[in-house]
Amino acid sequence: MDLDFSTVELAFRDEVRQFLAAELPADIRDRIVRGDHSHVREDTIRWQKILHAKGWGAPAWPVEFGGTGWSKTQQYIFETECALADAPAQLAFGIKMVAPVLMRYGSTEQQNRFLPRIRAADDWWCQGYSEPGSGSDLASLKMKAERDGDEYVLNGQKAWNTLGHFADWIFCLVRTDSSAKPQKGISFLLIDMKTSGITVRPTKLLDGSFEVNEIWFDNVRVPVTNRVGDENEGWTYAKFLLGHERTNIAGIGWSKRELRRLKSDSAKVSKDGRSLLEDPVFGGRIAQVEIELTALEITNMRVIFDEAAKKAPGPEASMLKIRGTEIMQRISELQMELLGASALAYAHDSDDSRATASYLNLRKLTIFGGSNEIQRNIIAHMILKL
Amino acid sequence: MDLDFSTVELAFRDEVRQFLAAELPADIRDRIVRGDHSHVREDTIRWQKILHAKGWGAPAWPVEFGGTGWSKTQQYIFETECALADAPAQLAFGIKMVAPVLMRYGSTEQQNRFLPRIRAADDWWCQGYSEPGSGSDLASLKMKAERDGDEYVLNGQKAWNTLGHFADWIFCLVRTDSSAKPQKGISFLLIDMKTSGITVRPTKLLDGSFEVNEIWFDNVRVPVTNRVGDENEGWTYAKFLLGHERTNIAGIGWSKRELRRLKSDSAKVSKDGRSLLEDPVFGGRIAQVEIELTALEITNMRVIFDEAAKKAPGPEASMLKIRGTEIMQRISELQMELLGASALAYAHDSDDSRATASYLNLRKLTIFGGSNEIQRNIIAHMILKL
Amino acid sequence: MDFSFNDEQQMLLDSTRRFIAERYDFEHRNHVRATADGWSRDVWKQFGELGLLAINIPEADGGIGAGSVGTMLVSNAMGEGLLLEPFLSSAVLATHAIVQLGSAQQRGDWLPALATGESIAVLAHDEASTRFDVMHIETQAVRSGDGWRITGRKSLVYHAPAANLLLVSARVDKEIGLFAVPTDAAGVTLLPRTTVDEQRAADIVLDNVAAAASARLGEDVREALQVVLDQGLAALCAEAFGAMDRILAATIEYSRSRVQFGVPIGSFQALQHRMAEMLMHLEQARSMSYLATLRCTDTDPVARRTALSAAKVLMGQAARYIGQQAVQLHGGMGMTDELEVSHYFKRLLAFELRCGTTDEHLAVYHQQIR
Amino acid sequence: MDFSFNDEQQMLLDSTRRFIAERYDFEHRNHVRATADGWSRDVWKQFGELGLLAINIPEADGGIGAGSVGTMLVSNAMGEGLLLEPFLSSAVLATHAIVQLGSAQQRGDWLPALATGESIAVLAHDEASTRFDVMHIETQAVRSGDGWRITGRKSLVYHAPAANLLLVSARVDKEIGLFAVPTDAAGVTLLPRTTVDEQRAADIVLDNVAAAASARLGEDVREALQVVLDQGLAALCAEAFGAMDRILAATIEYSRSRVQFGVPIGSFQALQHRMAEMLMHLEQARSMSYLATLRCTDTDPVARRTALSAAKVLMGQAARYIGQQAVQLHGGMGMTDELEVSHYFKRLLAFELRCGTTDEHLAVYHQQIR
Repeated sequence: MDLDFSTVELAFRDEVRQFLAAELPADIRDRIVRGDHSHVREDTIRWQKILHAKGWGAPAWPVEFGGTGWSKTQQYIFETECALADAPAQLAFGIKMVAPVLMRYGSTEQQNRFLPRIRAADDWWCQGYSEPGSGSDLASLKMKAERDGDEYVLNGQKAWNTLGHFADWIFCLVRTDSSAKPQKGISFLLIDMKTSGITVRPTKLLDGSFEVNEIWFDNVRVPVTNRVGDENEGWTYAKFLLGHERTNIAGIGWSKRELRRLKSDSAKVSKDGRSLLEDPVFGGRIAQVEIELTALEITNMRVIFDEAAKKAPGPEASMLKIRGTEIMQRISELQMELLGASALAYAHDSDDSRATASYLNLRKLTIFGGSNEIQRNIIAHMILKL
Repeated sequence: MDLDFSTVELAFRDEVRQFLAAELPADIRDRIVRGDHSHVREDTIRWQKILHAKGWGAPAWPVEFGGTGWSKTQQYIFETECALADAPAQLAFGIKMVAPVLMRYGSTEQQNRFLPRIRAADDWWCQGYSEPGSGSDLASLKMKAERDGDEYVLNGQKAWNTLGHFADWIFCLVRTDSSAKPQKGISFLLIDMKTSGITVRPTKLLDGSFEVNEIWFDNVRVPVTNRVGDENEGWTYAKFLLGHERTNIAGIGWSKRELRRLKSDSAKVSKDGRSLLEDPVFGGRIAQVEIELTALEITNMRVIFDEAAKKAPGPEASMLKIRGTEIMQRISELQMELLGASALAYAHDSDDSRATASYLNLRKLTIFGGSNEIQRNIIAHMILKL
Repeated sequence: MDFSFNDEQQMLLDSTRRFIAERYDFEHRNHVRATADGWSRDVWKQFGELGLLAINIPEADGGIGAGSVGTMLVSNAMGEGLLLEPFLSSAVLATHAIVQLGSAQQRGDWLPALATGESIAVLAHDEASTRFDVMHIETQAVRSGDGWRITGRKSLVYHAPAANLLLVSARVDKEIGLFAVPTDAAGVTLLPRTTVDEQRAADIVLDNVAAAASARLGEDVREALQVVLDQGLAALCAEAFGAMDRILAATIEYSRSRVQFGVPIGSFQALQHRMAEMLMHLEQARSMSYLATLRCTDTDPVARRTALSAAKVLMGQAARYIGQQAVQLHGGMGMTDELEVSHYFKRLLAFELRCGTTDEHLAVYHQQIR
Repeated sequence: MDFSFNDEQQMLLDSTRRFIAERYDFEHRNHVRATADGWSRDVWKQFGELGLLAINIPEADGGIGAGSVGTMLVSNAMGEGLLLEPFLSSAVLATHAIVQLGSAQQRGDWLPALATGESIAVLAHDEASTRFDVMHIETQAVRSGDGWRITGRKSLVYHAPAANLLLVSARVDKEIGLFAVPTDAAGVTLLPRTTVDEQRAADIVLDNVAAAASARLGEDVREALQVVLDQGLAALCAEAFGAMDRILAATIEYSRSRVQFGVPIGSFQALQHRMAEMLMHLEQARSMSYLATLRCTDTDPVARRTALSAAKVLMGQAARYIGQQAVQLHGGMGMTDELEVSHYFKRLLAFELRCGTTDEHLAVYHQQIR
C-alpha cells in the first residue's frame, strides 16, 4: 500500500507544472481566474493547439491514435495540475466522448477522418443526446432518422446541448426504428453542423449565461456513411461513451483550486479581530469541506487504481460524481457566503460577481451528466443490487 | 392574529403550574429528572390518581365522560407544563387511544365498564397492533380470531407492544376474515391480560431497557361482547385511533425541558476560557435547535388552531411527528456530545448515563408510532397529492 | 392565540393578489425587468390608488395603518408575484422611518407624497462596515452652520435609483443620526447596480453633502432605527415566504406533469420525500414569518431581536433548501431563465443575503441566549 | 500509488477473519460479554499463538513487525467481529509505547510476555482535563529517592481491569513522563466501568504510587506519546471501518429480505437512496482509514496530525450516519439487543467518542490549516 505518487509520477508532475508555467498564456489564465467566459471558444482552441503541439492533445488516447500512452494516474495528475494552474478544460465532447466511440466502433475511414482533427482542435464537437422529453430517461428519445437511399433524413429536436453554438460537428442518438423497444432502434450518427435544416437556439440560463442550446433538425440529410457501427445498435455505443465520460468526473482539480482560493480569500475578511478562515464557525466549514475533498481525492485514486487493474470504469464512478459535485457546490456556497451581502450585486460578466455566478451556474452539476438521483439509482441497482 | 395566550389561558397556565408545584411528588419528579425508569408503573399510576382526584385525569375527554371540557389550547398548555415540571407522561394507551374509540364506537356497556377505570388508573391498558411481519404495513396483520359460539379464539403473535408487561388489558387488531382484502376482515377486540393462553416476553432494547414486548396468543378465548363495533370493521376504528394518537406528537414540552437542561449543563463546561454554551460552534448548534423548536411550537399551535376549527386532526400531524422527533433526537445528540468522552461509560440505570441512555433509546422515535418514512409517504400522498 | 386574519386583512391580501394576477403575470414581469428602470411606474401609481403605499402610515397621518399583519399579507403577495417595485424599500422601510422618527412637520411634508406614490424614499443605512455589526457605520455628519455636511459611502441600497429622497444614517459624534437628503443634492453620486434577484439598487457616495437642520429626523436614532430595520426584515420574511410558497407549488405541479420512464416523476418516492421535506421547511417558515410579523413591534428589544433573528435564520435555511431542491427537481428546465422557477430561486437567494445573512443572524441569536 | 495488500498482509487479514468466523460468531460473542471478565482469555491466548499480539513488535525485538497496514487489517477484522479483547489497548497502544519509548532492558522485560498474551498492558493517559487538549494532564510524578511517586486520576482506560501493567503518563515538572506501574501496586485503585460498546474499562486512581527509576520510559515523551496515540487512533479507525462495513452489509441484506406492502423494503427508492448514501460514507471512510494508516508514522508532525484528525472527523461522521440509518432501516428490530445491528451501532457510537471526538478533531484540523 502506498498513497503517494512514485518518483516517476512526481517527476511527471513536475514536468506538467513546468510546461504549464511556461506555456499557458497569461491572458487565458487570467480569464479563468476572473471567471470571464467571454472567450471560451478561442481560449479552448488556442490551448488545445498548444497541448497538441506538445503531443499532449489527447492524453487518454492510445499511442497508435496519437495519444500519450500515459497511465491512468498520469492522466489524473495531468488534469489536476491543469485545473490547479487555471488552464481551460479541454473540450470533452471530441476528445473524451466521441473519440473513444470512434476508436472502438468507428470505421477506419471515420477514424482517419475525424480523430486527427479532434486532437488538433480543427473540429469543435458537441453532443446530441437529450431531448425535451428525454432527460433522465434518455432511451425514450424521439428524434427520427428515416433512411432515404444513402442518406438518413432527420427530423426532431435535441436539448441541453452544451456549447453547440460553437460546434462544427455533432454526434447524435437518433431513432431509426420506432417499432422496437426503446433501447433498440437507436443509431449513432455524426453530423456536420453546417448541413442545411439545422437550427441552433441558445438557451439563456439562470445566471445570464449561454452555454446550452436547443437544436432543431428539419429534414436534415446525413450520409449513411456517417453512422457509427450498426443501425439500431446506437444504445450500445452510447452506454460505452457514458462509461468513458467519467474521467475526472469528481472534479478534484477544480475543487482543490477553488478551495485554495476560498482559503486565501477568507483569510482577508476580518471578523471580531480575526479572519473568517480562523473563525471557528466559518473556518470550521472550510475545514470540513477540505476533509471531504481529501477523502474524495483518495477515493478517486482508488477507483483509478481499480480501473487500471480491471481496464474498465465501473459504477463506482457514480459515487465520484455525486460526492464530487456536492463538494464543488459546497465550495461555491462558501465562496458566496464569504461575501455576505456583497454577493447581492450581480452582473454575470463582472469580476465581482464571480462567486455568485459560480454558485448559480454550478446548480447544474447535480442535474447534468446524469442527475445525482439517477446516479443514486445506479449505485442502488448496480453496486448494492437492490 | 395573535401568537400569545389569552389572559384566560395564561391564568389557566398559572393554575396548572401551581398545581404541579404543590401536587407532583418530589420522589417521582426526581426520578424523571435523573432518567430513572425503575418505578415507571407505580409512578405513572400514582400520578394518574393524583390527576384524577383533581378532576384532570382525562383532559381531552368530553365532560359527559368525566373529562375536563378544556379547549385544545388548554390541553396543549397542560401537557407542556406537565413535561416542563418533570411530571411523568400520562399513559396514552388507555386515555388517548382506546378511550376515544370506546366513546365513539363502543357500546354503552363497554363505556360504563372501562372508561371510569381508565381515568382512575384502575386498569393499565396496552396496544396490540404490530406483529413481527406487520410493522409499517399494519394492514397485513395475521393474528387470527375464529368465532366459536359467544367467543373468539385467538392465535398469533403481537410485537412492539409498549409496557404491556404491566398491563391489565390490551386492545388488539385481529383478523376475523382471511378471505377479504387486507383492510377488510380486521376486528377490534378488548382482551383481559389475565386470560389463559397469553404469554408476554419482554424484548431487551439496545440501551439495556425493557419497554416493549412480544405477546403470544395460544387459543385465547375472548367474549364476543368484548368486540368494539362491527366484526371486520376494525380498520375503521384503528384509523380513527391513529388520528387521535397524534396529540402532543411533536413533544414540545419534552424538548423545551431537555433544551433547558442542555443549556444549563453546557454553561457549566468550560473550553478555551468560556463555556460550551458560549462556544460559537457548540453554542451555535444549541441556538439552531432552539430556533427550530420555536418554529415547531408555533406550527404546533397552528395545527391546534386549525383542528379546533375543523374538529378533526389532519395529515399535518405527520409534519409535527417528523420535525418533533428530529428535534428530540437532535437534543439528545447534543446532550451526549456535551459529555464528550465521558459519554462512553455506560450503565443504563445510572444517573451518569442519562444522556447516553437517552440518545440510544430515542432512536426509536423515528421508527415507532408510524416511522418517519411512512409519515413522509402520508405527506406526499395526502397533502401534496402526489 | 389566533391564526386567522380579520376581514380588512383578508381583503388587503385578496385585492393585492387579484391585482397581481390581473396585471403582473410572469410575462408582464419579464417586460418590466427589461425596461430601463427595471420596475413599473404605472404599477406603482396603481399601488398608490389601491392604498397599498399607505398601509404603514397611521390613520392620524392620513394613512391606512394596516399594521404589521397587513404589511405581511401585502408582502406575501409581492413575493408570490416576484414584484420589482420599491414596496419594501419605500412603503415599508422608509415610511416606517419617517412615521416613527419624523416630526409632525416632516411627516406632513413627506408622507402624503409617499402614500400616493408620487414620491419614493429609501433608507440608506448599510455600509461595508455593517456586516458583523449592523450599527457600525462610518458615514459621518458634521455640523456646518445651522445644518450638516455628510460624507460616506452606502452599500447596495435597493431601489435607490428610483428614489427622490434618501434617508441617510450617519455618525454624529457617538450618536447615530438620520438625515433626509434629496437624491439630486450636490455631492450625491449613485453607482447603479443590478441585484441577483433582478432588482435595481445603487451604491451611494456622499461627498460633503449639505443637509439643513430640518433634514434631521429625531435625535440619536440607534434604537429606533433597529426597530425600523426589524419591521423591514419582517416584511422581507413575508415576501420570501410568498416566493417559497409559489416555488414549491410550481415544483409539485411540474413533478406531476413531467413524465420520465413512463410515469410522472412525482411518483418516485425519493422525490416525494424531498417534496415532503420542502413542505416542512415551508410550514416552519410560515410559522417564523408569523413570529417575525407579530414581534417586530415588540417593545422588549430582546424579545424582538431574538424573534427576528430566529426567523431570518430558519427562513434563510428554508429558502436555501426549497430553492435548491426546486431547481434540482425541475432538472435542466430549472437552470433556464425561461421558467419562473429560476427567478424565484434567485429571489430566495437574495433573501438569504439581505438584511443580515443566516450566519450573521444566528450569531445575533446566539449572543442573546447564551 | 498502490492500494493492494502484499501476500503477508492479505494472509494476516484472511487468517484473522477465518479465526473470527470459526471461533467468534455473534452467539459466542454474546457468551463472552456475559462473562465476569467480559472478554475471553482463551481467545486471547490463541491470538498470541497466531502471532497477532506480536505484529507491532519489531522483528529485532522478537516480533513480527507487520507495520501499520498489518495492524489496520487485523483491526478491520476485529471490528467486523466486534471483538471484546484488549487488542487495541495492549497489542497496539501499549506495545507501541514500549517499543518506541522503552530501553532495551524494558523492551526485553515486557515485550515477550505481551507477544504471547501472558501479559496485558494498557496506556493510562486520558484524564478529565485532556478533553480539549490531549496533552493537558494533571497527574503528577514527583521524585522520591531514586524513584517516583505518582498521584492523579485517569479516565476510562479501556481494558484496565484486564491489565497487569499500566503505562501511566504524568507531569514531571514541565515535561510529560511515562511510567510503568503494575496494576496491583500499592495506591492503585481501579473503578471498573462498562463502556457503551460493551467493553470493560476503569477509571484509575493513583494515590502516591511508588515507581522505581527503572519504571520510567524515555524522558519527555510529549512528542513520542502523540505518535503512539496516533498509531492507536489509526487502528481504532480501521476497527470502526470493519464495523461500518458489516453494519451496512447487514442493512442491505435485511432490506432485501424484509417484506412490507408485498415487496422487499429494499425496493423502495427512498430507502435505496439512503443505502447509496451509506455506501458513499463507507467508501469515503475506507479512504480515510487508509490515510490514517499510512500517515500515522509520518515524521512530519503536521502531516501526521492533519491526516489523523481528518480521518477521525470524516469517519466519525460516517459512523454516525451509517449507524443511525442502519438502526432506522432495521425498524423496530434495529432497536433490539437481539440483532447484531444494535451492537455495531454502539461500537460506532463509542468510536465517535473515543480518542478525541469529531468536534475535538475538527478543531485540531482547523487549527492546522488556518
